[in-house]
Amino acid sequence: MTLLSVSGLAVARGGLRTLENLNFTLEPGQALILRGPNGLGKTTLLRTLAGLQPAVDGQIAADPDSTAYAAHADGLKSALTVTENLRFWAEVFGGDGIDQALSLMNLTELAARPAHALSAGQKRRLGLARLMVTGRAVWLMDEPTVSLDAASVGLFVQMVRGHLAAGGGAVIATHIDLGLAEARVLDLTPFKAAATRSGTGRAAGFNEAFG
Amino acid sequence: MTLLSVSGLAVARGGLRTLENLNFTLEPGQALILRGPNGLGKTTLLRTLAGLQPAVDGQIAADPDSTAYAAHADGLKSALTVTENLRFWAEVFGGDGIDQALSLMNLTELAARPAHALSAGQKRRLGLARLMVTGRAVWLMDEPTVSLDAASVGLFVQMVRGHLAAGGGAVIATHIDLGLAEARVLDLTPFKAAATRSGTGRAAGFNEAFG
Amino acid sequence: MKALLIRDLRLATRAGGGFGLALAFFLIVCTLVPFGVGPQGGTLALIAPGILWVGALLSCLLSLDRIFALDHEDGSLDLLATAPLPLEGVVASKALAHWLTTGLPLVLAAPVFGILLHLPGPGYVWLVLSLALGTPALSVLGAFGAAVTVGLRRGGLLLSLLVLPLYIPTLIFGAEAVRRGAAGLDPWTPLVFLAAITLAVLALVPFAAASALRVNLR
Amino acid sequence: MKALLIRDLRLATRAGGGFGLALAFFLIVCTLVPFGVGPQGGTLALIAPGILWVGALLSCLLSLDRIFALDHEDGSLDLLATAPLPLEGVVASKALAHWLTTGLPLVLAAPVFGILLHLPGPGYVWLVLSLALGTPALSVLGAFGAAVTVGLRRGGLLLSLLVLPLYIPTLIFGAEAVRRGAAGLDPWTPLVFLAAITLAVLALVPFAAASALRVNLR
Amino acid sequence: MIDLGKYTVTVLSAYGAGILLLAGIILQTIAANARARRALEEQEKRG
Amino acid sequence: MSIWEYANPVKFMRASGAVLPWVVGGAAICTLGGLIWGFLTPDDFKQGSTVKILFLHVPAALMAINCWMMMLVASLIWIVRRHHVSALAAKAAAPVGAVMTLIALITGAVWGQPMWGTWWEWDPRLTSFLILFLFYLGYIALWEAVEDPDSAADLTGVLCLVGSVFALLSRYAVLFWNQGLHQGASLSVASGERMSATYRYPLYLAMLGFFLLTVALILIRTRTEIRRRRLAALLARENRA
Ligand code: HEM
Ligand SMILES: Nc1ncnc2c1ncn2[C@@H]1O[C@H](COP(=O)(O)OP(=O)(O)OP(=O)(O)O)[C@@H](O)[C@H]1O
Ligand SMILES: Nc1ncnc2c1ncn2[C@@H]1O[C@H](COP(=O)(O)OP(=O)(O)OP(=O)(O)O)[C@@H](O)[C@H]1O
Ligand SMILES: [Mg+2]
Ligand SMILES: [Mg+2]
Repeated sequence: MTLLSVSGLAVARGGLRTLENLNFTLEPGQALILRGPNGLGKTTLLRTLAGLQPAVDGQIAADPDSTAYAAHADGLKSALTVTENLRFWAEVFGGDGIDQALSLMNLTELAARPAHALSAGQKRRLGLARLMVTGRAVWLMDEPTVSLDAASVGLFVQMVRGHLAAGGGAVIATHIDLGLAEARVLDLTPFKAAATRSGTGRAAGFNEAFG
Repeated sequence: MTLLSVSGLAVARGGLRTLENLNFTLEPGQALILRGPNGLGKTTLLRTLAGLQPAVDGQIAADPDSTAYAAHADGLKSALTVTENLRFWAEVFGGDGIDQALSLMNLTELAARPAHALSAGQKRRLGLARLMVTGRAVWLMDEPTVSLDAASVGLFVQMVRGHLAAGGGAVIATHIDLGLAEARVLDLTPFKAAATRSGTGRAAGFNEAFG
Repeated sequence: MKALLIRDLRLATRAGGGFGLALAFFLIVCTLVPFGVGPQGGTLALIAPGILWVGALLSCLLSLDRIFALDHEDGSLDLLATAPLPLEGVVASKALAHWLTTGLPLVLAAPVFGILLHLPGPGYVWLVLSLALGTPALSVLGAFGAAVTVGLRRGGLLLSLLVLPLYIPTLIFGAEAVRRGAAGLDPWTPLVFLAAITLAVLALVPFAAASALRVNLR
Repeated sequence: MKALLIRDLRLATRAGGGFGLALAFFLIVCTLVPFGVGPQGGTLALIAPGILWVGALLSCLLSLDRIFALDHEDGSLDLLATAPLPLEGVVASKALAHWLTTGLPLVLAAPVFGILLHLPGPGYVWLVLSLALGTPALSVLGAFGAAVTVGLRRGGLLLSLLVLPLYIPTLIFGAEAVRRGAAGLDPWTPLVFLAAITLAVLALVPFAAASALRVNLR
Repeated sequence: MIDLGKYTVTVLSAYGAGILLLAGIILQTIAANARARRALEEQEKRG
Repeated sequence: MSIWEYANPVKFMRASGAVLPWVVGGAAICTLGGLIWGFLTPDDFKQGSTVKILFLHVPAALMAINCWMMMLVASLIWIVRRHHVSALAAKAAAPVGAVMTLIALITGAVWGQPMWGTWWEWDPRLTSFLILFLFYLGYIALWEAVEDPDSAADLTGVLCLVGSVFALLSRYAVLFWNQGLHQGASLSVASGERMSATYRYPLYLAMLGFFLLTVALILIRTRTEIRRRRLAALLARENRA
């Protein structure tokens, strides 16, 4: 059973196509690492996969209730404590395993700390722990290791491995080397939207800006 | 002439000491890389050096008008274009060299784009280009390479080298390997504020929480 | 949805959450008006129903941008949109949280402010009743405005501009009911209209708000 | 400092910058009040000076949180604090930008709103004059309030709560001047007080605001 | 010139304001259109 | 060929370019003709020369409402069929409608001064016009504030729908409000039937003129918007490195 399968996908940002002709699938237990220079459209692709914006072209075949998205912003409420933040997302997604998520991301000691009193890396760890309590199969992660120190990156890799072992999948956009050797790497550079007549991008809508 | 010299410095965040007994100096042409696990107090230290918060103990000897700080947030106005953003900071700091900064950080093509239409990495490049137009000698940078791809990290290193060659100095908190071989690395872990009786931090003020 | 409601209520009562500030603003408007208008009891009594309603409306307005903007800034809104909750439910639960932390306190405290403005005796019942009937509509319409402006950088004033015209029917019937009640006339006709508007708003506007939210998350 | 002023004005006039929205809010307050109070010209004329001043004050208030909060959120405020500008200068230039984009349009447009509220004929001159004298104080006091609340998550309502009491003297003298002018009495005494308050505020409050800002940046 | 009687100011100011507003929107429309057309032509010429 | 073909921007530009000169010419002739003819009409026995304001006031008031109707229809078309041109037409109509509303308000206010002895009266009709003006302002401000053009079209479309319902609601609320306490300053001076031919024919001409003028303005503004969109698309293409 394929978790996610993409065919002929084109995505757009700000009215212009950024990536096109994307084809890939994600099987249970697989991780896919998206690479590509700044501004290529990784964030755009992940948002499209998460269902936050429509695809311009092509198909995304996935159970709409199977993806969990971790954006740049962690979606933490700074007035709530670490536990309260996690519990909220667990309840919304109907998942559980808060304690396990806390201990896996080494947050147990900070459990009662309000989120505004966390350092940048601690916040990020909490944002990643959120994925575990969603109970979703496909994790879509946009530069998850930003601000993490080496030890925390290790925790993160361990967490992803656990998820894969349990039959989940992960799509990770990142610029650094995670040390997740078994992951498939997809370099997005060849899929950059082709130029039409003059410029390099193609309009995505409004009759393709009149041809 | 020493750019920055720190002796017996202790810094605090949220009323608790995070680092103490710090001693180091920064000479012209030197770069200092701060390392340490998440939550150790790197951000706190940089903010203190920038003069945004007072030192709890010890001295910082530096010309107050010699430092430029680059925080996590880039201080960009999303409604203004790339050039307008840079020009503003150049005028405020009385520096110049906007065009040079743009071309060094590979932003020339994006010069007329409003900042909200930049990707994460492009924003960060603009935030770093800002340092160049301040004309300040000491650059204090908090995880400057977040979201940057490998090529952009190269640009950044080149920019720092140029600054050092011109007699400037740089203090960089980072978790990744920048490839700035000549930089001195300061691991902050040994300077973690010692635990007093029970907790892990020592209160910083109000008679040290009654001793 | 319950989790969302509970979280929003909890956030509102935490430090910096803004619970009670609507009330404080209401108090301030009711105090400022006598300073501006002059202290004559007669004039004040005449305008009290209107000022009380306008004050309630403005204080409701001032907290509207909290409904979605905070969640948008810290990214929770994106995450909520991918969560297994219908967006209409999100809107409804956020509007309810807004009403519980803003409208309800206003309803309960309004008689006190009525005294400040020399509201005539028979008006108090109708003041409370009309506010209780009308403020839910204010919260839901406000949620609609907040949904429309959520992506915009600091849409605060724009939000007011969009929402205030929508508040006019509610204001007219609400203030009219109090005025009639205070004058000893029959306040039921405007009250019935008020209730009808509120019901219609509660039934329909969340869908418009959810669709606006969907657009803004794109 | 000039650079800062120009940037703020430019930001205000860009899309989403909120220029003109204060005016729109003023218009809306002046329209809502008759809906609440009732359409009788006599009553309206009686309360017009007060309502006009309260309306100007509220619309000024609504845009206060833009003064520093936006800069704080995106980190520019930290950077400005380390820039070679005195923080007092930052405060002054931001207050000036706020006045130019909010207070000044209100002053110029106030007569039109006076018509809506049936302000009696002789009052118009004094309305414009008193607003011109009073609104700079509103902007500076607002900047102070914004500086005090800048670190707080969405301090909007708290800001109103802090600032409104500070506005009361200005409001009293301003509205009194218009009321006297409209009634054909001598408006100079309150006007002089108003001017004195504004001068004192302009001279002293920027320092208080700068020190509050310093604390909040820590 | 026609005699407008005691309402001269009223009628003239109404016509004045109305025509001024009309002229304003007309001129703004034409100017914006010309600006957009010129900019577009320039852009298309550049390729 | 269905009418929806004209929702294609290229076709629209061609078609609108062809009819525009005629519309503009007609608008110029009829508006100027109507206004001048109206200005030359004899004084009314009751209102004196102020009756001349009629020829500015009534056509503007009608167009103010018509523009909103047109925006409503265009928004619906956009929401249902997603034709960009209709969204842009709605955007183009808003400032025209707002100016028409403003003209009706100002001429009415100036007229009211001698007739009712007050610049402004909270009469139901005047009040609903003021509310309409507020809706126009909000609508325009929202178009200005949203950057992504398609999102802006969607959001303003929803606003237009909700706003229309509430504009209607307000109209009834206002009627209720001002008859409840106050003998509304009902001064519908000369209703259509009682109006003599002396005034009727120039009024008709002026109304036709204003209608054509509105159509011309909306067409031109829609063309402007289309060009802007195309320019933005071209620029974005060029900028995308
Ligand atoms: C600010 C003030 C005013 C506004 C917003 C306003 C609005 C309107 C509107 C919307 C109409 C068109 C209604 C229709 O044709 O069904 C209209 C028509 C008319 N108005 Fe006004 N009006 C104002 C003031 C006045 C004043 C002061 C007078 C004269 C004393 C006046 C006299 C008329 C007449 C004679 C008509 C056309 C006949 C009719 O439809 O009844 N209006 N006005
Ligand atoms: N509102 C906008 N209008 C026009 N272009 C935009 C807009 N927002 C983003 N872009 C452009 O879209 C492209 C894709 O952006 P995206 O954020 O997806 O890149 P990314 O691959 O995530 O880059 P990064 O590694 O820097 O995060 C970028 O070139 C960016 O400049
Ligand atoms: N408001 C606060 N109250 C109490 N403790 C706080 C507060 N803010 C931060 N802290 C704590 O202060 C410590 C230092 O934080 P700081 O942000 O300086 O860490 P850092 O070294 O920059 O970490 P990172 O690499 O994760 O960015 C952290 O342990 C953090 O949890
Ligand atoms: Mg990205
Ligand atoms: Mg840090």
